[in-house]
Amino acid sequence: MKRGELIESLINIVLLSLLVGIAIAIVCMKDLFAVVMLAGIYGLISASFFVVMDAVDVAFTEASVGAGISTLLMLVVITMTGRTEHPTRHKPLLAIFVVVVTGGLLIYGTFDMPYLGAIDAPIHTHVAPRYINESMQEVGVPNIVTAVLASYRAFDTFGEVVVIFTAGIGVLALLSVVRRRDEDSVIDSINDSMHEQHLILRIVSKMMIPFIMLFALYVQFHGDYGPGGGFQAGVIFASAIILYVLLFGLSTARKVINQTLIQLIAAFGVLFYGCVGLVSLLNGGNFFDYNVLSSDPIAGQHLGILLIEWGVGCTVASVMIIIFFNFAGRKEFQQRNGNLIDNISKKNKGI
Amino acid sequence: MIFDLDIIRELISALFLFMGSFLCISGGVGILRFPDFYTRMHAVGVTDTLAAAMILIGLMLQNPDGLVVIKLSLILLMTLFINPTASHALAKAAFHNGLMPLIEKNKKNNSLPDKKQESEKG
Amino acid sequence: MLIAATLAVLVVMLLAIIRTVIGPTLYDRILAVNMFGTKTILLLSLLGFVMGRPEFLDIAIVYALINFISVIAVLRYSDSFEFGSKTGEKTAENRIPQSGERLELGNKEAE
Amino acid sequence: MIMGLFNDWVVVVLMMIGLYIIIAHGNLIKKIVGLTIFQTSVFIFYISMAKIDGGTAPILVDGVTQYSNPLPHVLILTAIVVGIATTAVALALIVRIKEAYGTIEEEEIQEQDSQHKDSHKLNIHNSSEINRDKKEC
Repeated sequence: MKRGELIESLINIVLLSLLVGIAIAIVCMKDLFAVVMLAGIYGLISASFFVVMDAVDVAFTEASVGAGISTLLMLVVITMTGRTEHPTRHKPLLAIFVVVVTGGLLIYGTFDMPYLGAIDAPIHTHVAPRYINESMQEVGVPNIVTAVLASYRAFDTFGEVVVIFTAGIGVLALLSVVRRRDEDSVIDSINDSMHEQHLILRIVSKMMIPFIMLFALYVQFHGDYGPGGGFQAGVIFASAIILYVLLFGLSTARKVINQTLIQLIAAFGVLFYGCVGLVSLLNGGNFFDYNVLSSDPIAGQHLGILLIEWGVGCTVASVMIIIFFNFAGRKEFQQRNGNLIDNISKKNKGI
Repeated sequence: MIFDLDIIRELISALFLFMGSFLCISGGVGILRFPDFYTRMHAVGVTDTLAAAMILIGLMLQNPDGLVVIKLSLILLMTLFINPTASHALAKAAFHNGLMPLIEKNKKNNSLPDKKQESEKG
Repeated sequence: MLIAATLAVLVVMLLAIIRTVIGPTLYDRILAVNMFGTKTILLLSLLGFVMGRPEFLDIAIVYALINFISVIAVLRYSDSFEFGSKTGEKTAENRIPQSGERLELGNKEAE
Repeated sequence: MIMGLFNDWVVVVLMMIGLYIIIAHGNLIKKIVGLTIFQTSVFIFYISMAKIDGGTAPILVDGVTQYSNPLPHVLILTAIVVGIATTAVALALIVRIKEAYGTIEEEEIQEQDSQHKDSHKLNIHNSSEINRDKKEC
């Protein structure tokens, strides 16, 4: 046991040092492509760190979000905005001063912190023991994180889902492009060059896409018993569709996936989540009190968690799809109207 | 008898893990030391397929429970599918975009920009 | 042996990071990131056994899938980068301009 | 003590690196990466607090009594997904800034703003709106 802990702390130190090293490398690099690649690696390492710290659910989320979607979005954006960073003209002395002073104060503050892994730290004394000891009787779900997320703190999670939905609307408002039917053929010719080249890639990916979707459903429904849940499943499902878009082009994907339907599903997920709370209210319980959903409280809890995880999964998946479609669509729009935008920016620069 | 089998299993597992780690490290040194992209890709090929397979098989032997072995073999299957495909696509994209392998014959081609400058000067 | 394998994987991760940082070409970076992803899958599988709860291999499966998607995404979008024109990198010997137009585009971006 | 507080120190260092990128670098994409680093340092802080010596992941199994604290895990799990959603909005704003100004360097944007003050009243109105959005984000 002692030896295992030693190894754990060694891995902990190595991973954290790698994180610091990568962060410093990100500061120094001017090539934004390399910065984005390093940010992807940063996400991977922090996810491994979360596994060492026993936070498997968090690692699951970080794996799909930090390493996958976020790298992807940044990459799409730097293809639109240019790849190199211009050097700043003023000296960063003031910034260094601010950072060093703040960091020094924060490090001075850490000396009062409880040590890593201390069992008597204040955080472990209030509500956590109840979650760990009682959740099996009260909620009946082995994964305590899911129990807390979907049952004890369901209202909080509802707020998070609304935030994600709002972000989807924001991206839609900022980037959506009005498309005309006759433009699709032009777009096809832009996209085809990539697809012709990678026959093997296309065939292997075709085999992978159903598997990824199946795995997303497994994560969705297995979230009560292992790491997983609606958030992770939504992101994984969205990444399957993103893979399809990457390989077969945006216009083909638009024929397969109806954009209006996806937007409706995003709204439907939030509504569905809220309605579960309303139904429990109408049945005589509190908002998101699942005990009253069924005659047996435990069965009610199971039903409630299942339903709201569906709502979360729907919203997260469709918002991620909306975000990616809009970024890729904007890029396509810029490619088509490249001259126009060039002219505008030249005019701005010239005057 | 069962005890003996367990020891043999452990030994084989340790052997697989050792081979895997060795190949991992050699591939890692390769990606750092090799001179150009295509040779580095060769080093990565070793770590991504054979070393990964060795380590995963070693882990399967560590814990011959049903679900764990199934998940490990799923990972193994996916590594064997995905990594060669990704490497293939990567090499193809690199070649299409004009990255030349570092061989003697291509040295002349590679110094094209310099030549242009020289001719401009002349 | 498990611990030795974990340490070996960590060392290789370090080497891959160094390759990502020093580049020199775009494809070297993608290659190193891809390799890093595979090493992370191995590390996660190993960690499950080192820490005594090997049932969390789902995370490694997710990694395998996401890694594939991100490599394809990088390939798809790196096509639109101008090749080779980078700041302060010693890629001169590996660089070959594909066509005049591409080079011109790169210059425009650099301005 | 070094072992006990190492995680906290790394959190402080990462947080300050993120802060430095946000303050000192003018490129908006770089600023977003800096924000991500800052964000991740907070995640690491929370997750480190949840760890208990000898505890395992908070998924109940027979024969284990010591589990890590599940509450920070819940908070951070949702924070990660919300983080990517807000990052997406920030990136969308950057794309629009690039379209409006032709650059994503902070200094050049401010320069253009000051130059346009007299001639393009309408234009400056729009761009200041974009700038305000960026700051709020």
